[in-house]
Amino acid sequence: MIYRESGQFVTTYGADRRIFKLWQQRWALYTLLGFAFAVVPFIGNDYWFSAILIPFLVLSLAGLGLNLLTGYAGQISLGSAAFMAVGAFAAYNFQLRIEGMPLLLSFVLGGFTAAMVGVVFGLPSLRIKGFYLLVSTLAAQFFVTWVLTQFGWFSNYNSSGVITAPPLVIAGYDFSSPAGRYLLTLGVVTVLAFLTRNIVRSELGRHWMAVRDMDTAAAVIGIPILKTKLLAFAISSFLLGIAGALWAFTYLGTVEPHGFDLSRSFQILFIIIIGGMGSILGNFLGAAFIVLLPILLSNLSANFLAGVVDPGQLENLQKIIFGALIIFFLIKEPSGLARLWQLLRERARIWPQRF
Amino acid sequence: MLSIIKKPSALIGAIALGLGFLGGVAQAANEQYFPLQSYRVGPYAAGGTGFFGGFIDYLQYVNLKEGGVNGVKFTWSECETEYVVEKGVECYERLKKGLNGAPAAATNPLSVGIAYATLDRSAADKLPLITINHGRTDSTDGSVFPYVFPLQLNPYSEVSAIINYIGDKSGGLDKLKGKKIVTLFHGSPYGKETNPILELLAKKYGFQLTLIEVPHPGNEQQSQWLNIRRIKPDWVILRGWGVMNPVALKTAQKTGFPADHIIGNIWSNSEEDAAPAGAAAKGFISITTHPSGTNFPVLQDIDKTVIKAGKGNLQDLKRLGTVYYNLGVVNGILNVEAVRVAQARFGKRPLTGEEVRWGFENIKLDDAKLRQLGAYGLVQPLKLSCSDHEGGGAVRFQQWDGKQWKVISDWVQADRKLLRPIIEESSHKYAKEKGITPRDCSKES
Amino acid sequence: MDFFLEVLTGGLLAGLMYSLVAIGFVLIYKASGVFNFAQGSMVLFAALTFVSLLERGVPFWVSFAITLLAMIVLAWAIERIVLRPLVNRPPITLFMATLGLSYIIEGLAQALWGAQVHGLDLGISDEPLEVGGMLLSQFDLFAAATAGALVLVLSLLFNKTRIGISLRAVADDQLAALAVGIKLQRIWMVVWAVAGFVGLVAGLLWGARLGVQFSLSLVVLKALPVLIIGGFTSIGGAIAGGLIIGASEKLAEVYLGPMIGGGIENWFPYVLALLFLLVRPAGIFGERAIERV
Amino acid sequence: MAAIPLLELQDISLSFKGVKAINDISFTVGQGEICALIGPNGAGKSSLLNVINGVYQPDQGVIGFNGKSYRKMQSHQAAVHGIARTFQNIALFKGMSVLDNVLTGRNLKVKSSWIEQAFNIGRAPSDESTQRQKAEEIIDFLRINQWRNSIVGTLPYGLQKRVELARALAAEPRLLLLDEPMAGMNSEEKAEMSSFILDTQREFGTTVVLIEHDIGVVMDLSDHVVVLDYGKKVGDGTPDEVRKNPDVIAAYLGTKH
Repeated sequence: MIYRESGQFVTTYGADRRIFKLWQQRWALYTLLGFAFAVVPFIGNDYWFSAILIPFLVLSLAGLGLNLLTGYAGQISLGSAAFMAVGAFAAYNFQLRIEGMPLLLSFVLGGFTAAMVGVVFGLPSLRIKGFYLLVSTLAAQFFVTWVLTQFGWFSNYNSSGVITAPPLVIAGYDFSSPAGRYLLTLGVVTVLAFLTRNIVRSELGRHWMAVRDMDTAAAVIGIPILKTKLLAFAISSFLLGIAGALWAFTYLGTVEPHGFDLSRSFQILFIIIIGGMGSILGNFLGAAFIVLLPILLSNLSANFLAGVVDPGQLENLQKIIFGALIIFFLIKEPSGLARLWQLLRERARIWPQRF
Repeated sequence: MLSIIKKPSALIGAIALGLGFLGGVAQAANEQYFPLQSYRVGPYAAGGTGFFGGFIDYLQYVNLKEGGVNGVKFTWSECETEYVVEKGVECYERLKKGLNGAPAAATNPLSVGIAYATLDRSAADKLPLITINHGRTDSTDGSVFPYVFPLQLNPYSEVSAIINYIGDKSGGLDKLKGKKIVTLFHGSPYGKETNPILELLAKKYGFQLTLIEVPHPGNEQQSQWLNIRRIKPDWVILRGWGVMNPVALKTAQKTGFPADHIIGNIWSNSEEDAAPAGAAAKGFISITTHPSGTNFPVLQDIDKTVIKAGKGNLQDLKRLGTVYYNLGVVNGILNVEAVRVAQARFGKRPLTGEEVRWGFENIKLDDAKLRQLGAYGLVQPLKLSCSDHEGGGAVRFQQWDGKQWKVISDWVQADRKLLRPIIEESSHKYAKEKGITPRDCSKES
Repeated sequence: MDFFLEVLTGGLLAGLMYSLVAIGFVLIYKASGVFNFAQGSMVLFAALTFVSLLERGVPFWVSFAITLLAMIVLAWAIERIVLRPLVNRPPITLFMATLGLSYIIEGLAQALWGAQVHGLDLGISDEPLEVGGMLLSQFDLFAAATAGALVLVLSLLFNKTRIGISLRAVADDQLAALAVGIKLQRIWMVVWAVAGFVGLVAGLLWGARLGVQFSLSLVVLKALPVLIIGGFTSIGGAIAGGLIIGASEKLAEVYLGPMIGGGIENWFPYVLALLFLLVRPAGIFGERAIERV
Repeated sequence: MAAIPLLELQDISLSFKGVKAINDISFTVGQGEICALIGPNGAGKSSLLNVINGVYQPDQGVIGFNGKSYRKMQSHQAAVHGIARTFQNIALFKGMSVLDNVLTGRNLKVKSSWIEQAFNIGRAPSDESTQRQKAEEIIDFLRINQWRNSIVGTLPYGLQKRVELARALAAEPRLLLLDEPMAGMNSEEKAEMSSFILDTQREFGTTVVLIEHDIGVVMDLSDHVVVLDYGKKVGDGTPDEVRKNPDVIAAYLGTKH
């Protein structure tokens, strides 16, 4: 038995609400976090920070944002990238136009701006439902990129229409090295993930799920539908906005509005489908999957299949694999990797017995 | 459903194998390495296969013909980006360290998005970023962007040269007064980039300019061309991208606008832009920094030493001499010359990125040198410096005869003096945002 | 005024091109309740297969037949592998499955035929016609006629044939249709195959307009607002929606564009569709279901 | 029969696309009584419940509740006034656990804001414990403890009906509307459900309006019966009165259900 549960009883409702009721699980989480904060910065190299860990963290956060809206509140959206763009461009402008604006505050303000835009495009959700709502989010997707390209003010009249990360300095510490950018991203994502976890397990989270599962019944028991939906849009867009700012500032450094196009929205949707809708952990698993699979395939081919398989065909293959996996998960395990992980853990609890 | 995780050890093994090859073993190889962020699939695959095919063939050619530069052979490896920014970044980070001890010379992504995303990294890693014929206009100012090289032609020079050509056709720049010119541009930062310059030129020469946007991807242009028909312009400048180009030509035909009064820019000038429009493309004019075809000694030599020997990179040999292939060859020539120049100063050995950067800044290709390279007429005379990372700023004009491009002009020079202050204004703004102190170019040797 | 009419006609004709893609959607939605995002990829797949065969020297009609066969095989595979295991799942799941499907089809198309850009000449000249001072495109007129013929054929298929009648029964009430012994799976396969055929026709016409290349699959984005305005379940609605979207987006681009900065064709149809929805939440031709609790 | 009316319907009419579903119905329900709505299928019983708690808005008529009159009721407003209900086809939140479903029933009693909950500060921790305690009481009351953490969608039908009742009770309603709470149950389960309803009325003083087809159960359970047929009221009174009403016999009982 890997887990020993005997002797651990919950005695208060507060303790019963914990995500990890066993001390082993809590301990594992703290160890993981400690490792990520204190050890990884010293053992990682540029490649790991810049090409794997930072995009993984940022995409996890974006997945988290969309998951609130789609996985918890049941409102499907194809406009995630637009809200990321709003966050990125807003954070850039706050940083640029207000002298001495602290970096973290500009992230938060970027998030708030995205939240406001999210609420505007969420307003139609009261009257229209399901696929029809796609129209609203797609309108957001196309309209936001159009505005950001059309009006030079947003990119400070840059001739190439791009925005560039400001110096990443917080309280005198420079975070612009790869390890620094990683730590900054990790810190922001960790804090937001904890807050989000609190929200989904609180009253608001229950409202979202109620609206998702049956909105008529939710209205009947007194849940204010519009407020609940709009809060879902707002908080989801807030997280996406911060993810966008991180994407621009800590990951790429320079971005154009085109970097937040429809295919990015799809990518984020795939993260939550593969990772697991209505799960916090799922976003991290899904993002890891979507970041690692292409790298894995391309490395394997570069090292073993070089000259055997045309690299172009390999990319086609990868596309097919992605599509097939999405369908596979939808058919076999709609709750995604998060559910598989849970099953694995339950096996570990009773191991070596089978049941 | 648990079956996919039944063998966790196998999965972990696969991951370790997949990710394990990141470091690379250091050996003292006498080779210079080019990391290639190529793209051979996806929407822009046609451009990628041509460009990287030409680039690789030229490197191979130098290896076979001369045994590399001063005995230092070239080596390269490809990493597929699919024109996707994150993949480009991942490839950059994976390949920047060099290969088996051979240091990386420069990166050549041929993608605006990837170039932007690796711009900061290039400076931090001291690895030149070559954005031939494209990229940030203000990176022309090498004092602010020491590691970025928009070689030959930046976007501003493009339009300036086109206007000069139109002036030429009209019998002098003073004859431009009162002419009507429409610019049809792709609805993206790239498409909009040159609008202020066009406006400036319109004011200067007194022609009537109308800017019309085509939203991405541009597969529907009915309203734009009806508008053009109403304006009845003398010339249409097409600043297109991808599918927008053939659709523009087809719609022009549909609305009765003659193709030989449409001038395509640098991303509207390939076979892939004209051919899908079929007969509608006949007569279409575009700029190019290099003629297509194989009528140059260097290309014939590549055909002989590399391709005929079965060592070519192209799968489809028909693409030899196409616009993208030749661009790849030109790009190869410029990269190799930079290495050659740098070796002359730093020694006949594999060079670091920083040393190659110096080489780029000191490239000087005059007619004699170009003849020696077998590239006279293919590459324009080019002289780079610390403050000028573009160098040339000239284009030739070509016309589509229904099957291929025919060059119809000599080199037409952009008005670079006019553009320089605007470029500097932009680069200084960037320097201020980023807290960069520009280099003092008078002190560079 | 002439100019206005010209833009209007151009828009209406372009709108019919959107309708062509939208009709494929409607068929599938009607029969299986699936919002098929992969319709665009099917258009790409069909056009790419057709043009690649043509370039290898296969005669026009033979290529057409082979491509149609390929679309039928594709439909069969989709029904077997994707739809059948997902019976009775929420519509949103099915929608996401079609997203995955679109990836598979795009990857497959390019793996089979490569990523080159192909020109496609259907032999229809596109010299403009002057009619009363107005410019008309021969090609667009041909495309409009094709769309009309297609609608005619489809309505004959649905109203006169056995399979059509069972299809309407399925669209009306799946359970009742099952109860009277209609084989749901067969109906689905037929419908996806017919949608594949519509995709092929749309692919040829769009391919001739744009060249056959990857961005063909993006026409799906033009078809979405058409569907929203027309309603998901009505072929007539798809035509009307196409006309409305085509005309209004062209007029907006020409008359509204210069005021706010041009290039608005990407989002304008969506905003228009959104406004429509706020007034009529189920589209013009769709009927709003009464929620029973 | 209790004297003070809690619910008073006056001349309610409702139509769908021109078809009258409810035609000019009026009746009152007294404080603390159990009132049964009966009538054949399509008589308009569910529609009437939907009007009372604002799922449908009537074309005409006035709803009086707790001494106040409303021309139209919104469902949220109805919940705020203390009207809770269950549904004919079970409208639980299928993806959530039993406990979470019951907790949603208490949503109007939650005092802390979502920001407090996100940071787990201010009123949030004590609030959550209070709600949890109340929810547990209801869970005990309806004896569904052992399924507390099960996902509702996985439970059998009969249990789901009970969970739905629990969710409605968690709101501490003044008026409880039950739409066929015993549909599809065997006699043992029906007896159990009946006793829950009676206990609810006795213990919490809740007024109940329910729809039920099993006449035996109705007669045993209710203080007051209203009979509908084709959208019209055909009978109104105590079970005994209704049983003897010739119109009712003709319209409903006469068909020997």
